Amino acid sequence: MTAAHGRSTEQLKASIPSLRAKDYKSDVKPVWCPGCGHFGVLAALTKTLAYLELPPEQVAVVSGIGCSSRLPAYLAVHGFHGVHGRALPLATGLKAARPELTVIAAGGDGDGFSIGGNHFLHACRRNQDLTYIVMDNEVYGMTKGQASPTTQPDWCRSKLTPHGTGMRRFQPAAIALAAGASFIARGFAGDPNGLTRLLAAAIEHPGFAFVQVLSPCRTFRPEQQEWKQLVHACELGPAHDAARAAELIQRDDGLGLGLLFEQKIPVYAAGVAADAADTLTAAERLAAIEAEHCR
Amino acid sequence: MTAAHGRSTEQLKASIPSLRAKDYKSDVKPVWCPGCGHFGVLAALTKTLAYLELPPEQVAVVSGIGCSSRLPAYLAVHGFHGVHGRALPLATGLKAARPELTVIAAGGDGDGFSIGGNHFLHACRRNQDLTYIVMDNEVYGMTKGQASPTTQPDWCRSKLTPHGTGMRRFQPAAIALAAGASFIARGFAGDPNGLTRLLAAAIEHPGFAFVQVLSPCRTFRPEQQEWKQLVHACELGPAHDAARAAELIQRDDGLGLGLLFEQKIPVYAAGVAADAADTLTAAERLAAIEAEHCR
Amino acid sequence: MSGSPMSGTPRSGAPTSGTRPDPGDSPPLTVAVTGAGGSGAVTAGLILLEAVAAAGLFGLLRRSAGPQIRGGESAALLRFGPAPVHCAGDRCDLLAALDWANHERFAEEIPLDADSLVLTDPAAGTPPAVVAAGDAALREIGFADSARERAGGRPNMVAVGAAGALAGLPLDALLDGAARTLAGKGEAVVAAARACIRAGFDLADPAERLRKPASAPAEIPQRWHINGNEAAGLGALRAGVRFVAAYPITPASEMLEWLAPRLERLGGTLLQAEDELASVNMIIGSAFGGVPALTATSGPGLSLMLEGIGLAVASETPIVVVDVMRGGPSTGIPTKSEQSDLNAALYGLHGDAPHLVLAALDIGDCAHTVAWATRLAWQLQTAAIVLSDQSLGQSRMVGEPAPVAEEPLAALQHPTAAGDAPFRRYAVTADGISPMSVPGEPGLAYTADGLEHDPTGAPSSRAADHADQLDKRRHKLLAHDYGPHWAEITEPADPDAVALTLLTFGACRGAVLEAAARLRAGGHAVRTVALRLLAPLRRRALMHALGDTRVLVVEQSHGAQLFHYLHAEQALPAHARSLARAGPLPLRPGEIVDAAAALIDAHRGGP
Amino acid sequence: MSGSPMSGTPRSGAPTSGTRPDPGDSPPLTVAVTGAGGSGAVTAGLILLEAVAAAGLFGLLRRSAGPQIRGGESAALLRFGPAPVHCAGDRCDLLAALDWANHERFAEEIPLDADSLVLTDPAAGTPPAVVAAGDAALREIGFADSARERAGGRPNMVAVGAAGALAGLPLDALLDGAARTLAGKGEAVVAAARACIRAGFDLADPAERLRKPASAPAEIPQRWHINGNEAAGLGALRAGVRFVAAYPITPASEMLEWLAPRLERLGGTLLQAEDELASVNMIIGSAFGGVPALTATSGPGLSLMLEGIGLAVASETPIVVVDVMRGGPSTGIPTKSEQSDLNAALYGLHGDAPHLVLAALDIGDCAHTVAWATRLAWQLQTAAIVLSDQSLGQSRMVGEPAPVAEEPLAALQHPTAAGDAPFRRYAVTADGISPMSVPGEPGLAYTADGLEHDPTGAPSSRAADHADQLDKRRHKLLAHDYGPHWAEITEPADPDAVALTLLTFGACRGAVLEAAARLRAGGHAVRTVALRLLAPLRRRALMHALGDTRVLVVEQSHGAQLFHYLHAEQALPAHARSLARAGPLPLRPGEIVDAAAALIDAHRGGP
Ligand SMILES: Cc1ncc(C[n+]2csc(CCOP(=O)(O)OP(=O)(O)O)c2C)c(N)n1
Ligand SMILES: Cc1ncc(C[n+]2csc(CCOP(=O)(O)OP(=O)(O)O)c2C)c(N)n1
Ligand code: SF4
Ligand code: SF4
Ligand SMILES: [Mg+2]
Ligand SMILES: [Mg+2]
Repeated sequence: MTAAHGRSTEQLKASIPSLRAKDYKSDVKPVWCPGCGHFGVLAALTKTLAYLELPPEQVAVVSGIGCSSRLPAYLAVHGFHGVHGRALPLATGLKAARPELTVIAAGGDGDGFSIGGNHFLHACRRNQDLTYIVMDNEVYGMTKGQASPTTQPDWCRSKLTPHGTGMRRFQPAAIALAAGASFIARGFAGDPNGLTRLLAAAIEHPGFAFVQVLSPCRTFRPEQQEWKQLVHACELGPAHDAARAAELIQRDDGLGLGLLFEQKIPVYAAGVAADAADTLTAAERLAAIEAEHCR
Repeated sequence: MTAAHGRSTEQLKASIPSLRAKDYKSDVKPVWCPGCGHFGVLAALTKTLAYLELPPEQVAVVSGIGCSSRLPAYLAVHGFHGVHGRALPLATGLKAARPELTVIAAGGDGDGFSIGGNHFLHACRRNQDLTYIVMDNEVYGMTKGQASPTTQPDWCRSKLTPHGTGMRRFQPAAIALAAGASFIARGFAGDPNGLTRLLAAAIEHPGFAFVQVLSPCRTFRPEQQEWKQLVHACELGPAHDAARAAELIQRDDGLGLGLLFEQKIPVYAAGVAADAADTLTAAERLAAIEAEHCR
Repeated sequence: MSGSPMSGTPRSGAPTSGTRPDPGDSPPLTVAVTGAGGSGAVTAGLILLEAVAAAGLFGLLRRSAGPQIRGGESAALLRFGPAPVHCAGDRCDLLAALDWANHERFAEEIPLDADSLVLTDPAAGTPPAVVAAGDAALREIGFADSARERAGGRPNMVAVGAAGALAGLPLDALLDGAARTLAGKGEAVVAAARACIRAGFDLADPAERLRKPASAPAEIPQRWHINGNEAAGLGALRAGVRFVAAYPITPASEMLEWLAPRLERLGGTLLQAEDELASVNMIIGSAFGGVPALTATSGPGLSLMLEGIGLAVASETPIVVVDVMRGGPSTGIPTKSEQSDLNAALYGLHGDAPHLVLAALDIGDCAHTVAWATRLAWQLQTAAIVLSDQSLGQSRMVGEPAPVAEEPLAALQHPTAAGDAPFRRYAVTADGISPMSVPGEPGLAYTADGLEHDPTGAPSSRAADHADQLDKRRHKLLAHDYGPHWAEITEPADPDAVALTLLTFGACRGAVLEAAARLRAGGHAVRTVALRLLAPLRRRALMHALGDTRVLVVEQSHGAQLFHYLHAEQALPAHARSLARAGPLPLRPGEIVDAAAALIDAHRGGP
Repeated sequence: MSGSPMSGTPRSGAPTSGTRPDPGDSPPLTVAVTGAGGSGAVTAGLILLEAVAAAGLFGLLRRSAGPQIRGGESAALLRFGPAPVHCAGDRCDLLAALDWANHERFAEEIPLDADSLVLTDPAAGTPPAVVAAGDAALREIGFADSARERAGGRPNMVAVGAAGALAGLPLDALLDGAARTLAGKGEAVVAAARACIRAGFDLADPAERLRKPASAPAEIPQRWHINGNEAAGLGALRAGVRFVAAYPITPASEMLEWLAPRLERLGGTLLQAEDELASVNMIIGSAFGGVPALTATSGPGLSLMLEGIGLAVASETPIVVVDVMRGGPSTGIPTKSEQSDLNAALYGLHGDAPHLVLAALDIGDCAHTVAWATRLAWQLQTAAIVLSDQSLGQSRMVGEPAPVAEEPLAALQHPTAAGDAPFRRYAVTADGISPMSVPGEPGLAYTADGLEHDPTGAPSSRAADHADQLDKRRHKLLAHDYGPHWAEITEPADPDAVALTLLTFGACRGAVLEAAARLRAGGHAVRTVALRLLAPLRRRALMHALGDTRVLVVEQSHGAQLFHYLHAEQALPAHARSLARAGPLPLRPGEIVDAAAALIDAHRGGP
């Protein structure tokens, strides 16, 4: 709306040669532990961006705080590494201000479901055209291994919860559905091709697309290396009826991969463009507003 | 644990004559508008407390901010009128510290589902033995009539959202279920007897009991006076299977009254009582902890 | 005072810190209308304010209500006169009580004395002890009876007529005021109201008039009819704000309600967020995208936003947060004014997080200060907190318009060349302002970060990077030339004779100006300094302005927050004194006069 | 220093503000061990610390790590000597580099000079330029080769032996340290480690020893092996805290991890909350229920808690919030120390919200200060914020135990009689402390409120109620007798000769004490004042302590927050000077000595 972002996507696409996945990577070296699942997400996302031929300057990836939330700095697109739990509001504000951008929010299960849980609910309801990737490792990696909302209630490897949390697990897909999300998928960091397909579908979905990515924490949840064996294609198939999806997702084992739910509903349009029939300039409109208070 | 609350409930019960509903009312005059639904909730709650013969000093009602959240001051039990959106954490801390008390959190749809949405999710998961009453009027009454999460997306009577929120409504029962609540009911402020029954069941339910009370805002949602005609007994009947309940609640019209879901699952016990076989005194235990660091 | 000197000559350009004359000599009059819920006291006040405007006068309308959410008793407190009115008076000249429901709740806000006149309707019961036992003269007028005689008549309109007559407002102006105020209610309502006003006007005893009837001037200069919340919104639009995310809260909500439809007309957006954590981060997102953004809140919301504001500071993302202050601490007194969020605004961010803090000096100045804050935030790539308060935000004035500043919204500091190296978004520069790109600009991608970072934005915990970025973020604020806007300064006739400076900020400036005028009239040469820019404090300029005068720091907080802040910055002489009082009652000019006079007396004969 | 004078005589009772002798004259030695992830540098440091203890010495072990989440390069920085060690030294005496992976990241933290000795393993590559180009003496020792010769041998254990030998630690102590540290790993590991330590010990050239081998004393007085986070937890338990709700955050998490199982043993509870908004409100709930409660966090979490802390202040509910500070602003530098949350802790609450702010003076003092804060919070029915920081929280000491204070947890101020009127929970009393009941007490129910209220707790927006409650909440803090704990004061041999006072708070006290000792040794009579109670500031006592000396205010923030705060309170003379530097590097005694000496020189010959 202000500033020098006036060029159209077409102009920009024409001006750049087709890019490869690595062109979406920055030179910053990830701080992640060797073997961390988040590497897989980074790889899948750069592939997705290349596949969709999105000009890097038209893409913004924003995040909170956590190992997973370090993602933006490793990409050669516009990025914002915000504060813990607030990736979605950042994304919402950016998208509302700059609807033409492809805006992706990313982070971890702690960031998104614990401290950020409220924004998750309301972003699902809002159905703004955003993609939200949660790299779920069922633990707080960055702070050295505490239970997250998706952790099993009897996992007692954290000294903070020596007997486990005793709390029911947070069911990301079920909550997203109940909150009104229009696209819900589950991917696996160890399945880059499948994940790339899901991410591409999520970005192309008009509306809020939530992708839960099972992304093992090598360091604090070594047992998650078994996910490789346990994940399976989703048996539900995308259920287009919310009530049916609700039932199926409730019975889901949490390891089924694929598109779990999709629905085409109106996308949230923040504000309403000024009346097209109204031919006033911006300055005239502002003057008219000023005049309301003058006499 | 400290202080002079050592008397047992039995002793206390014996020491007081049986109380009537009005004995649970304080002398503070409600600030509510004439005709506000919240009066009905206040009445039903005092009846419930009398019916359950709970000694007033064994009951604590805590709230956030909003018209509805003024409730505690109108009761003759222990109360805490906290800050906006934080009734549930207050309740959780109080109950964790004083498990023998009957702790009730109360507030509005804005308090509980907008700013307080995250605590709602996690309180449902935690299944601590609390009762949570949300007086849902689908509006922010206290701040003079803005849309709340439960407001219809096309309600455009607030100047803040002149075209409506454009957001899917927050479905309290569906979210509570997806989050793992073990007791979910819906009452109506205009049906004090039915509401009293539900509140009594909620308080007696071991675990987190969520009661959504349709409580019309006379001032900012005058059309809610029609609820009187529109509410109906819940057709679902309490579904004890979460998956089935999920489907039913998704199809629900939001005006069905009754117990929507109940499940007996282990109640959250904060901490674990010290080993019974361990006969150390508290001072000895502390000394042992001190000794860990001494050499 | 946003460039509108009381002389009445509209001045173009930005407000200056120059000299301003004393207000006119016909002192303003205070008229209060009170009544139970539904009695229409507030409508009566609005009509009277419109009548004041129609008569070519200036006015300020405050409101007060009891604890009921809706429909409880309320009071409209109008003060008006031939010169701009910027504060509540010391006393009430005329009270028209439609009834006496819970009137004692307003007793503190409506101080009556032997010169006060009270209109009471015998049909509405007898005045409460607090009124009856006082010295005020009581006059019975049958508002209800008179209204009943007219089809659709209402007692409050009779009261408008009677009070208007006694206050010296012309009948035509009152009728005009009713027509404007009630226009939306249909012709029949207007006609009935006008009939009642006429009747009330005739019921008033001309001998008891408190002012000679004013005759409306042939031509009335352009006036603003606005409250501080609307003015703040207007300032935001002027400065280019096109995205607002916010969560409702008293007394800031009206700013949002005013902005929502108007932003839309300008192609912008207002988004009602789920909470304040969301709203502040949403505006950071918008600003990162290059679209100026603002949020408005009050104390509790400000507390919740502090983490986000710190992120804006560290990531150098320009945002504007307007805090319409109310009584604190905690939920406090949501409907009443206080200036006690100053500390939180100045110091509330964890870590070393220099940022901008400004305060609007009056209702009209809300427009100027918010616009200036927005420009500064963008020029300096930082967070600006603008302090307003309930007394500005929810009071309505008829006054002089705030001029539109010449400066457009500052252009972003654009990188001169894209280069091939990674874009050095956080490069250290001479003025401390780093180049900033926005998404959409090829080759200039970077990751904004709240973690400490090197010049490219990559996280760094190196001491040198930390020092560089801390130095830079401080330096850019200190090195900026803020021009004359930092304060409004007024001088007495003989500036060299000044013995006392009244130093204040924000909304207390109105009462300070009036106190200064009275002190000057009493022969005391006093200076006033009202700070608009609180952080970074223009310490040198302030100390220069204070010279070697005695200083009385005037503010509305219990803890004397401004006084302590100025000491923290070593900007006050040791002999400076503090006049600090908490809300909810407005600080009145008389209190300031008394404190100032005592100080002058105490030091007569040398410091 | 929590009552443990460096003389070594264990003193019972609470710490006093009395005189303390200078530290012993054998200056402490700094030994660093560095290496890539998995090289075991930290384990080596822990073993050396245990050896220090076994030798009857005192030690302080700091750690540093690169940006990798896990498995990146890390450094163990041990300083030890015959007297308690309270801060990092100016330089490193001995560096044992297991390898040189990203060593340049530690260069600033491990200052080498011509007197430094560097042990390098030729098998691990050549030293980086930053080391090779310096003056430090390099000695090659084949850690890896030697380890390979022993079954299960590890190079870091060889380094322990060699470094220990050069640092003058007895072999027995080293072997004992390994046994203790590795006990959990099984006998084979211990045996292999001990073999390697012996080998390393023998590889070191006795001629190059930096200290004569210490001989372990026959009897070693009781020592604490503890870090500041653990000590804070212990203080909480001592004072009766039985409920903790918290959200993990670096560098506070270890306090929670320490507390969780131990609370349970005492019948208490730790609850991991969904966020900081929840945790602070949870502890308010617990305290309302009569159970002392605490939360711990760092800057970003403190920001989020401010609204809740304000609620505790307004509702007069006692809570304790420990802020383990890290580099700011925003997410800042989470793993490094800084004192820059002082402003937020003092001033961050909106409205006028007086509360307690304390700072722990060293690792052991974390126990004393947290316990004292808890008692004060309950005595005064308010919120206490305790400032610790990463340098205290995550550094491990072998030192003197903090004494257990005699005072038990203050009893609640109980109503004398229930009466029949509503319980006046917020009654105005002489000392400002209102009676407080807890649920379960018949007839004493009330509703705690963050809205302003009358003495019964019923919401009120009346000016008199607001003034009463504001006055009361301020008065109760100001009227309390805090005894001698408010600060630790040390005097030179001749207190009357003092020309300069080093004034500080919190963790900087260690470096200040050491600087003072050196200055005194150099013939400068300096006093030190380390503030433990920051708010309410004991202004009179402080000004008395400062006397008419020059003052240097020492702190670790970029903005000189303490310096400005003391000016805000008018507690500093105009000629006071500030030594303020941001993190992440620790403030070193040498810096303070330099600044102090410059100040003394500048003013030689009179102020
Ligand atoms: C307000 C705030 N609270 C707490 C923290 C500490 N913190 C940083 S990351 C994190 C959790 C990260 O977990 P998750 O989002 O699951 O990401 P992961 O590291 O597992 O990828 C926490 C609690 C913080 N930075 N800010
Ligand atoms: C942090 C904070 N933000 C905003 C507010 C303003 N506020 C007070 S009550 C309220 C909404 C109340 O709505 P609801 O909970 O639905 O209660 P109702 O009044 O409808 O019963 C809001 C936004 C506040 N007090 N604190
Ligand atoms: S701690 Fe876990 S989540 Fe974090 S980088 Fe390491 S493996 Fe990945
Ligand atoms: S505004 Fe609505 S919710 Fe509030 S008291 Fe009035 S009727 Fe009830
Ligand atoms: Mg995680
Ligand atoms: Mg509501």
